[in-house]
Amino acid sequence: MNLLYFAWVRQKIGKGEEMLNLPAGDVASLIAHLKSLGSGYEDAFADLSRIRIAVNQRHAGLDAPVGPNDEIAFFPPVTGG
Amino acid sequence: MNLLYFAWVRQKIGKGEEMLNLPAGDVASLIAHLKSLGSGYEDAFADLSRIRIAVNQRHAGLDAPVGPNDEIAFFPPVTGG
Amino acid sequence: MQSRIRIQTEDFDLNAEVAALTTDGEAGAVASFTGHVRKEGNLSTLTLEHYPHMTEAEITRLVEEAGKRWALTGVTVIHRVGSLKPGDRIVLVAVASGHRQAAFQACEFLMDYLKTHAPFWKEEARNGERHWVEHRASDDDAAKRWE
Amino acid sequence: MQSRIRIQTEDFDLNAEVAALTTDGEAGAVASFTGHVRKEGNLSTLTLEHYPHMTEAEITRLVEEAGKRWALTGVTVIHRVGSLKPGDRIVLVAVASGHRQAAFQACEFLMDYLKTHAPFWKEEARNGERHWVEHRASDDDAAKRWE
Repeated sequence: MNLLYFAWVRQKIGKGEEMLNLPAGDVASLIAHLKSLGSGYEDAFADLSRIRIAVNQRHAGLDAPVGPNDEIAFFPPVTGG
Repeated sequence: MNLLYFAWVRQKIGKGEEMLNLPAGDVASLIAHLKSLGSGYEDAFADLSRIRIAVNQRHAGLDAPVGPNDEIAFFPPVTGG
Repeated sequence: MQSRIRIQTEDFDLNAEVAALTTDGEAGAVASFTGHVRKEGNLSTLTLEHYPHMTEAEITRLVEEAGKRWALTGVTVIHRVGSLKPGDRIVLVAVASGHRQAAFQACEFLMDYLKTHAPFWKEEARNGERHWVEHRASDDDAAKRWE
Repeated sequence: MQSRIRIQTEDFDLNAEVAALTTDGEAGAVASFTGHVRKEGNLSTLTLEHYPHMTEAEITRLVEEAGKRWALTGVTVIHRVGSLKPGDRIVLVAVASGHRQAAFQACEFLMDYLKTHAPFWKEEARNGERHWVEHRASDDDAAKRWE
């Protein structure tokens, strides 16, 4: 799956994009896996109330299913406009 | 008193402005007097529900007092904007 | 609150008007409304008559009332008079505020009151015949929302 | 309904955008909103990051939703990204309709949903230090009015 990070999520993780080969699951299980990858991920996902999620460029929740061909993005609450 | 007429009120009366020497009264008595001045006035004031009034450049009603130094305007409901 | 009220025959420059409302840097939000002469098959000219002096006085009162109801940093009202063509702009109301809801509400309030209180009258020319536009009851209803 | 959605670094021309919405002559009413970078003592730069592709997709969905709720003839949304300075314009939402209330409401709806749904993030530079702007709960409340 293709993972994208924006704003301070990107800064904490230290990159804006990465490809990971992971079994299908949901967003929550994906985050649990990411948090095992290092302290930057742990820091980024420490407080999930501050994280917003998009799956295939649509807003999604922690229970959204994700599979190998999906694009999943993690970012803070938006501040445009 | 200085009288002003706008839009179709002006057209029916045939002029946009006139000075009249009249005793103090209210707008209703002024209109009653004007209707005696000719058929154009009678036509313009035939239906008072279609007439709006300003006294000294403020919207006013039929019961507003008017005196020799006042500017009184008669016009249709407004259609700007 | 800064305010600019202009009655003029010429068109206006939206970029310049919005820039003038934001040069002080206090306002993050500008809500604007422009009214345009519609292009209708047989409409050739729209002529706007007004009551000089009262127009400015009445709009000044409306702008002051808006300034009392909402926290605004600036208001600009420009209304054209004279002879307009289909597609021409008739009116601009632009309201600057630190908060977008205040800007939107004050802009809508001002348009509703302009339509019902400012002494302008529109005369249309269609197929060579002229007639005065009728006031719309829906405009009265819109203005009543703010009472 | 025509719609134009642009994400760009450069500024925009309000006169041209409003004219583009009214060339068909159907709309007598255009409600617009512009958001501006405030001039605050120590704010030097505002940088806007976004999520390419999703931004356009999300705004397209918001504009389609507005088109279902109100009778609109056109919508233009322009959002700038990259590095902006105090006083710069950030966003334009312009909505054309035959009825001014529809134009106002759709414009306000779109701004409220842009603020809560479109994937943009603002980073401020103040006194040489950069920090991400926090999302405001009042924006969530504003968007909830339309549910």
